Amino acid sequence: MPFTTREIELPDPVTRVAAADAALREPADADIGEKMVLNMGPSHPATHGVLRLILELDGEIITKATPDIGFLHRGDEKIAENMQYNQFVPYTDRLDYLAPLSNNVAYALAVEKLMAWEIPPRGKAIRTICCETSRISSHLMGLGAMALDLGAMTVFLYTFTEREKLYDLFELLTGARFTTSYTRVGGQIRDLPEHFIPQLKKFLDDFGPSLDECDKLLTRNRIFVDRTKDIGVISKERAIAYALSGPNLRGSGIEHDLRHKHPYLDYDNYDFDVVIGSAGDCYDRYLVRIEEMRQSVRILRQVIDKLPGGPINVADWKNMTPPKSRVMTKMEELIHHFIVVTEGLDAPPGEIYFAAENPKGELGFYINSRGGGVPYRLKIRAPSFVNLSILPELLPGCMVSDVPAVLGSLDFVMGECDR
Amino acid sequence: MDFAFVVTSLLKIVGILVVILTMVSYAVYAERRVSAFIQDRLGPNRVGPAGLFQPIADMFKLLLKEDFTPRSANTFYYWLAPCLAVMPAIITIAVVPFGSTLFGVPMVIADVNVGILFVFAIASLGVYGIVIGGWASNSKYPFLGGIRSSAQMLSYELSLGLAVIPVFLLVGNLRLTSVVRYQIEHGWFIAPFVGDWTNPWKWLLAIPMIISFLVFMIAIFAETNRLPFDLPEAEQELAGGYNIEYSSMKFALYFLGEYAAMITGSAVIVTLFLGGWHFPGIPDGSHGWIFGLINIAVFFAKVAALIFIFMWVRWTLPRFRYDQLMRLGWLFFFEIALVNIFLVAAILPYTSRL
Amino acid sequence: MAITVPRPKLNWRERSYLPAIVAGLAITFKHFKNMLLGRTKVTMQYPEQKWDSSLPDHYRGAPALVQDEDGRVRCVACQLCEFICPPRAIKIIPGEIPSADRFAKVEKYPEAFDIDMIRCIFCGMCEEVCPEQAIFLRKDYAITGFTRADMVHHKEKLLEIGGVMHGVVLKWNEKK
Amino acid sequence: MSPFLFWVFALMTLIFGAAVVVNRNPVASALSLVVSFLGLAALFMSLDAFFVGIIQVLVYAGAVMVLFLFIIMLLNLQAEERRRINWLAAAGGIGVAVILLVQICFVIGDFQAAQQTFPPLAGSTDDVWNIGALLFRNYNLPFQIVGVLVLVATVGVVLLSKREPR
Amino acid sequence: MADQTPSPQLFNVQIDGVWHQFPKGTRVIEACARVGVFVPRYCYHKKLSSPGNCRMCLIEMGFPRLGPDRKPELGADGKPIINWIPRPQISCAQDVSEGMAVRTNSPLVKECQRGVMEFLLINHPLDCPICDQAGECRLQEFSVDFGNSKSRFLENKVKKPKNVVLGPRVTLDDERCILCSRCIRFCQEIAHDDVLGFVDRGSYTALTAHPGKRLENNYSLNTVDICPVGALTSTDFRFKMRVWFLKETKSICTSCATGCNTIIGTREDVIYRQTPRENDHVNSCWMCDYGRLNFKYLEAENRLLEPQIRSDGNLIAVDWPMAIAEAALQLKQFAGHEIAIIASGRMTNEELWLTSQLAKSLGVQWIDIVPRRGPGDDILLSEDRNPNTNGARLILRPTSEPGAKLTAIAEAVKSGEVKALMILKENTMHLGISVEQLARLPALIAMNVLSNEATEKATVVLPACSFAEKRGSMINGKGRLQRLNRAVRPPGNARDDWEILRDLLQAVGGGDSLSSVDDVFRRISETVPQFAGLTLSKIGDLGVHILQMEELPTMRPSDEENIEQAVAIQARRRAVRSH
Repeated sequence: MPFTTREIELPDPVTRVAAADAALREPADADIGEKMVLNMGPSHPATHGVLRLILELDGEIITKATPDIGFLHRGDEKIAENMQYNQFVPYTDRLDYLAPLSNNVAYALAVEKLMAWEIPPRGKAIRTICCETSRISSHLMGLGAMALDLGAMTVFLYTFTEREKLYDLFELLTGARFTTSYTRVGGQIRDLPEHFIPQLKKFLDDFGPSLDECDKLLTRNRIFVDRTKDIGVISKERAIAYALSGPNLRGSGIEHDLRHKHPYLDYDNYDFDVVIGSAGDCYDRYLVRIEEMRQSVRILRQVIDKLPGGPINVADWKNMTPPKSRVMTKMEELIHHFIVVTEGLDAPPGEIYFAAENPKGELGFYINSRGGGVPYRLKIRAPSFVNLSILPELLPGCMVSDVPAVLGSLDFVMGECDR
Repeated sequence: MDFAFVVTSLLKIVGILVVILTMVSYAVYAERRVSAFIQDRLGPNRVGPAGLFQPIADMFKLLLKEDFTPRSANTFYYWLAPCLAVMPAIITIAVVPFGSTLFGVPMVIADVNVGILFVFAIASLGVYGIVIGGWASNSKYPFLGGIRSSAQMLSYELSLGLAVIPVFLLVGNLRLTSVVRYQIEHGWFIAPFVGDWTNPWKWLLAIPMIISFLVFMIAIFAETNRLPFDLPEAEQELAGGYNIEYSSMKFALYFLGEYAAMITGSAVIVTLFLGGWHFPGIPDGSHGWIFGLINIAVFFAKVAALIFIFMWVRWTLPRFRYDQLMRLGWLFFFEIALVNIFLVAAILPYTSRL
Repeated sequence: MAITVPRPKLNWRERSYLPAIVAGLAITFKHFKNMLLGRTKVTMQYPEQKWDSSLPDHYRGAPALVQDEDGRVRCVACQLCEFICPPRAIKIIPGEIPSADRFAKVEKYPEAFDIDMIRCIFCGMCEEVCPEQAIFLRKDYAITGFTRADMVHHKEKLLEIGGVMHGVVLKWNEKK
Repeated sequence: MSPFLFWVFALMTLIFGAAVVVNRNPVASALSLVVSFLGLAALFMSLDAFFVGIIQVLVYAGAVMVLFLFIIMLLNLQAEERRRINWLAAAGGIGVAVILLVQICFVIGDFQAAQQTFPPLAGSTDDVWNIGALLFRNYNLPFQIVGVLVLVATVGVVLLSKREPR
Repeated sequence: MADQTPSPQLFNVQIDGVWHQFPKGTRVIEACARVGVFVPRYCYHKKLSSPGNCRMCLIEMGFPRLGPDRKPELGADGKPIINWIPRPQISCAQDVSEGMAVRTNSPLVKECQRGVMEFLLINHPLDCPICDQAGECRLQEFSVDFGNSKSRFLENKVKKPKNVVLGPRVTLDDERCILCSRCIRFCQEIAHDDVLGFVDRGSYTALTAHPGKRLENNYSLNTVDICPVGALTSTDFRFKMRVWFLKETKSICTSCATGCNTIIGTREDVIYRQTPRENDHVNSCWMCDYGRLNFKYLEAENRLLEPQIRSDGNLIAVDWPMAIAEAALQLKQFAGHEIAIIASGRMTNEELWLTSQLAKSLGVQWIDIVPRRGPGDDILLSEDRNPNTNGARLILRPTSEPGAKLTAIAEAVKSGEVKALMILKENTMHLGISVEQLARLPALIAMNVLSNEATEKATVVLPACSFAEKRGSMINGKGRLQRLNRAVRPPGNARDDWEILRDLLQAVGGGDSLSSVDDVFRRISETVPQFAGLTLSKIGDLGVHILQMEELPTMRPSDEENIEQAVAIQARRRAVRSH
């Protein structure tokens, strides 16, 4: 295909904003008199943070939905351009703040791809544990929040209790429950603590029954089924067209999982199934999440069984801070520590994109490096942002009461969407 | 007018008001504790022993909060609505017999001959509080809540009315004291065969009576806006519905109204189906004032048990959708209640045989 | 391998709502009962009970300056932590140790060392980059204050939180 | 029933009845009507007609007016604009009303029964039972016919209001 | 390339496999630098002689293999075959020669660099956390770029004196010294004050001042600049701020007419240090201590922060519009001959131009600048301590030499002929106008950075900016137009001088459409012929020579000569030693 440049006419920002504003105000139909515009959010219990939906209602039926985002915009991508690669790790905690560990891992893997590093097997196994535990934690939250949105608050508390147990594990591993900041480019801040594996095993053993309890409260409950079945149906084609990812894509019956399609870490060594749905409605997305948790448990058990020994970090002493004991006593190490801290990584120029299968979907980092310790441009492909893009198509035709169900089943996090 | 009658009536009114208001505030506390226990939490346990002073703290908190009236609200109706929400719920209790007799005085404030109709009539006024509140707030979420509430209450009032007809077919009287007296003689309406074990017709009668009980109870759930029927305030959809724009004591009145409605609803259920103040083996107040007190205690114990069920259900189930709720009310409960009446009517002629 | 999740079809009994409601009520009642009998222990009664004993050694609580066994404030104001701190919460004013001081050979010390705990995100990078083992994140999580100024931990406060750290390398002792 | 309470409820009924007409805001009108109904119910009860009174509250105040409100709110009716009063028409209206009132006074003055005091009802009378007996014994056929008519009307309304499927 | 250089002789040199041409006399290390190959070095400094004692710049060197015919043998690819010298050579003390081949990244070179680095570090103290050089330390940089990352050294390090006070402004840490001798050579060759030297032998060699001498010449801080490690530190800058926090602003020194090019290191509106910036037309790589430390007054106690006007005998702080309006009102009360303006040679061209416009619109004849002189030296420090005397000459166009009218102005003030006096960035005490006389003036408008006797008696006080807080241009004593850049924001309500003057000008009814200092410069370039065709941004970092004056002072020997002399001396010494 010959490469041709196409001229795109972009109106200046002022005109664009004015046009968007006018489009918001413009009556969509002639019979606007019968319709009511309902502003849902940015602070509304069902919008999981600060999503704003401008709903046009005909009675209780939605005729038009316009999502309005950006209430949690922090300019993370711009911030990244002004700090070293490792300094940005705490900022990744705050993307999908329900799965900070897997954000850390995805970011570290992205920068490592730029550095052309491969971390040792034990490091990979630890990262797999991070990813899967945070997947369980995120799905527990998603599941609980969806139930909460449909009025079943108790399920939310039950999943929260389980999540707390995971947070104890995270605390043991990273020293923090929520903002883990666990990985660094080329490894992680510390090896698995002594009691971590037994505690993880204990969690995995206890987790099944608890999950079954939630399952029993909801899955075959007709009230719940009525609220979710055939609500918010996303067809395969639309799911692909809107570039959905994660459980929302698989709920529509598309077998796409980056852990399978482009195995990173050592996911190809573990045996697990990609869970897909068939109808693409809220119910399917709910079922997929429950089953994915079971698959994560399966992966975790395998990781525990196969856990290799050895180092956890890349052995590049020019780019990694040396161990503290040597920094305190040896000249070369002290110098390298100083230079690595003040100048950051010696990253090569170039650009990379790396995506990981995060609980919410494909979390991608595009890094454009001009060399040195600071990225020239860092773009985050946030799954929640992309997943939410289908809302204007998905919501019309639903009732107001279906909005929480649909939003709950999409399981998004505004921290990531607005970043 | 008889002076003694006035005095005893006043005493009863004051007494029941104190009890009901205390129960309401402790129902809020109980709700929080029960929900907490169901959810593996502890609930309020800091204010006073086991958190028992929490309602007082809540009251002070709500009293001291800023009482905010939105500028666009219709002020008069905005202020009126919370009062309308509380009043009917409390007035209803006037005709409910909450005990047998104490020192020869019947433990019912007004034993009118159309007792149950009175209950329905006053309860049906309860919807005004919500509808007016939703309308007067001049805001979209309360408005949606108000509309939902008016439709929902109307729909379930039908089932409510139809569900009690079997009771009155049996009793032949709308007076609530007669209902209780009938149950003392013939067994509670959820088990109307007591005392007449050998009559299979009466056993058969139990089936429609239990259906009646269930329909009535579910309708009361709907009437009191309790989950799974709490659509007018649906936290996750309407973010609180009709009471969004209310704060401070006005919000507290709504809260009070909801719990008062729940208590009077339970009291009516107890009276209609669970034998009122009667408990097998405990004689009534004519055998001594101590038994009169015990009768009252039994009544409130039953009410408390029902309230627990209210809470238990609330913290277990998800919420219906608006159209599902309406369909359920009109296509399911309405029909069932109707069929149930015919069923009872068909069985009734045979019960007195044998 | 992909598995498609089965979508349960509700039978007529389940369509009458009752089984799920009854099962649900049973589950919630079980929890209620277990809480009532004190079998479930989830909540921690915070000020009386504390999680402290369960905190891992590397818990990332309040950042603090430590002294060593000799009583020397280990910080030499190299300002690496100030440099790396992602939210820019640390502010150091370095100074020279007067020659009469016991530790004059170390030459440099932090005249002022402020951590703005409103900005601090407890990421632990200061501890990670400190080349003197002087700043540690301690198991101190109850950080309160009435004003913004209260929430700035000055050197004295940081040293108070930090206390004495044993087992660190005493490299300055080799100095003349 | 003391005459005092009679006057209170009678005035309440009348004043709020007038308020229904005078009020510009449809919701206020509807609510005035509810209060008027309540006064009327109280008057019924003062005549020991508990059933009718209660039914007045239950059906009219509790159900019909809620429906009215529902409709008013759904249609989002705003307060009526103040119009210029057509004095001629107003005067005519008042004239007709006065003539009617005078007429009623004459008729009642001539009606013998109205001049006697009613004997008190027997305390044991159960008006529910009375009404039931009357309806189902004396007027059973008209009652059934009315029932069927109402049913037909309901079905008709449902049919008429059913929208064409889009 | 070749035709640009007048040098007739070009040598072909192969660097890392690529052939280049360099003029005769180019040092190998410079030749490598010119083609973008950096060779690490410690002792070598391009403005100093090359002792070749650090061994960091080791390279592999070779020459073409000569056949029997004394012609280079050609390999299969048609290129000469190189005979590599088996031992590595230092590249700093070697000039290029015909056919020379250099390898800077061969395994041998890398091994040598690693080895040298390791040796340099074995006795180096673990001082990075307290060392001011960290962040701009060659030792750190080369250790990471060329050295090992793991230490093999287990023994105890040699202890040497620390915190040695070499002079009033320089502190030495002998442990950190890597004995490169740059400082010693600087003192000998540039500052002509031979005070430093090495004592002891082997591992115990230490830098010290000669007995009874101190490093106290006016150029001592240059040794700190050229010290590749943290051995020599500025007592003033010591422990103040880490260099990686400093924002570097290119500017010029305004302490004398030389106008040395500088870098101002600031952090969050505080100046921490000034270092020289290389400009071979002005100051080479050096700068005097006097100018370098002359920035402390910016944070002085008596800094003027708020515009003030006199009301009921007291100065009260007001906002800017009010102060400007008051000043304009006072000026407009008097005729042009009743007003005198004392401007300053420390003002930028733009400010001077605005002052001249102000004088023109008020009809002022009494206008002059205050000359300021001090002892100069034959290295950098000029006798004229006003940085912009030449600018004042060009822009104010005084009929006589600057300062000639001052006595007359003073007399006029005393006699009461002058009723309104504007003092811009100067103190009148030097002119013989007493405080009492100032106090008697009905209008005294003082614009300054710090408060002084004049501002205390002023009727309007206008707080202005110092050299580091503003942008503008100046012409140095040799006629080079150079640019000041803003490094910090002015404190309080102090305002850019040109804005104050512009507002004042507009308030008395002149001056329009001047929205930036660039606009002012554009006006100057339209009116003053020497500025024609220039804009403020066109001046560039190194300045433009606009006056027909000799640039380098004749008294000063050029660096090249100096170096050649030093090289000759060293060669003689070596010759003596080798005997």
